[in-house]
Amino acid sequence: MNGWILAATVALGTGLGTALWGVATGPLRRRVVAQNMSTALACPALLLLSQGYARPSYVDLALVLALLGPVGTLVFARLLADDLADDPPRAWGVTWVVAGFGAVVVGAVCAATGPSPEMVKLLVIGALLIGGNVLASRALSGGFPGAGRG
Amino acid sequence: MGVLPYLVAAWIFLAGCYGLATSRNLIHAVGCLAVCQSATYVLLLAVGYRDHATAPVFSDVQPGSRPVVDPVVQALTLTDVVVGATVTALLLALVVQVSKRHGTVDPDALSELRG
Amino acid sequence: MSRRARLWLVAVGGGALAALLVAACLDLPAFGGTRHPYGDRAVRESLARHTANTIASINFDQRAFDTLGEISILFAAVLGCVVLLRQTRDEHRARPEPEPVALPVRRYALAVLPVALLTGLYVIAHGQLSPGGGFQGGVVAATSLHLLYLGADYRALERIRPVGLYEVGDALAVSAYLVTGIAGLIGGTAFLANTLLPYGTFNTLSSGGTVPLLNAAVGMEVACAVVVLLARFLDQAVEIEEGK
Amino acid sequence: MADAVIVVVLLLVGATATTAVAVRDPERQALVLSVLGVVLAVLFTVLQAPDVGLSQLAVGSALTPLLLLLTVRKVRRRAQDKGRQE
Repeated sequence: MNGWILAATVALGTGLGTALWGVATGPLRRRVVAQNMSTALACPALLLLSQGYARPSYVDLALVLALLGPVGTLVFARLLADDLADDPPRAWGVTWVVAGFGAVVVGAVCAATGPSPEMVKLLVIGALLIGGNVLASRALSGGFPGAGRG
Repeated sequence: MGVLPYLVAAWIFLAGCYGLATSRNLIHAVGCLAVCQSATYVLLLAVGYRDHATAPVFSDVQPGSRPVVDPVVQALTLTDVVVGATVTALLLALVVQVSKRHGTVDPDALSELRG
Repeated sequence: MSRRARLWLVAVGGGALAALLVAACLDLPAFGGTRHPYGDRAVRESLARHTANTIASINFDQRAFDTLGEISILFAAVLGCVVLLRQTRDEHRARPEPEPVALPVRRYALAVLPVALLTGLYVIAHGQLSPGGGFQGGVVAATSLHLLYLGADYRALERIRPVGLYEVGDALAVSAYLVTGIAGLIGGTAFLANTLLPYGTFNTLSSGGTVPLLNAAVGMEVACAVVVLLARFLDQAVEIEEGK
Repeated sequence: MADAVIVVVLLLVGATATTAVAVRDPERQALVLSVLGVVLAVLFTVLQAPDVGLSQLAVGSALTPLLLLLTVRKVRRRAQDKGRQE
């Protein structure tokens, strides 16, 4: 076991553990935020694992998750808009903390990779991950203002 | 370690079965079936795992340089994940039909309707 | 059966099943063992046919017949959904009103859609090299189209998604898979045997003989199937209403 | 020690699956199932099956929740229509 995998283990154990707790209990607004956090945390963890196993091809998983994770959250934001409209989630603190974690991980993995085509891919993943995550939080807190009609 | 992954797979399967049997909503029951399906994935991949091995995908490693895990079970699981999702969709379509015909998705209420 | 009786039945049956499962688990070869005879042979065979991704080689070459079974299940499931979710006589269509979407969400959806579509195609195209393939890439590509529903509105999705075309595409892809199989038969070997095309250079896009062809056919089938499925569900959830 | 990550993720999968069964409301269950999809994908990655992980991500993160929620919406809309007619 190397440092990358250790970091991934800690991130998964604490981060996803907390996300699971959040998604299992509490009001709906907390659950959707926890769901969004779970994808936003798993994506950096996949990058760490890819680096830890020395397999650049595993990065594709992180790419797909960075793309589809926010799409999944948009699904909930759109179809649960009626329920969320009365009691919108406000969780910008958590969002920025998780986004910062993603940025740190992407930076570290980029530094370990060095300038190469792979690094460009990593930067794209980083941009998609952070942009998608922040946008998904925005969509949850009133992204569909006409809720209740469609 | 030894048998932990197998026991986790058995646990997931039994939990899913319990949910199926006690469900009060057919949509929830379909979700429980998806949980049961995931137990089979965990079991198959656990059977194929080899310690300190890597994936048998040779686009970025030299063949023979590292031990690899069993690809056969992975191929089985891979197709089933996607096909399982469409079967879930079929079951959900059935639930929509049931709700149209009987106006409820509670299995207990359904059996009262019939009997 | 009353609820209580059923719970008892589940408890007894589940208990027995749990005991059997645990007994079976204790007898399985220990997790992480080194003996994988099938796996070793599959890897050797895949390398002999210049396919870098062994899993793609198993799915589309060594066990291609099994995959034919899988895509038939997929096809049948989609067919079942189309039949079950059709519009019945006592229902009518109501045009859904366009739903207002916050500007950043709309911009994000429209910007990410092409990226996701491209990623889906990339995952399909690299199936025989790196992790990925028709099954995964097809789902990614089909899901990405529905960003239009999520981020813009339902009518925009309808404009770029003539469902009939995708139904034809689904059937065509299954036929393409069959035709590739029969071509092997005509070529003098066996159904779906990977002997027609040269194996090519290891670890390039055109390596693996018929593997890329079958992979592309499956990718197209899965993508069309998911689009058709979601179209039916969206129809039911958004458009179709009860009564005349 | 090298297996610590596998043990951690396995326990997460077990816990998430149990939660997915225990949460009875279909909408909230869809949220847990989406988390289960992601956790399973991570498990498949640490079991060195990236192909399967990719498959699970593609299906579990967006497709299954979308199907479940559309069904919930349809069933609920029917119930509302009925209520209005009566």
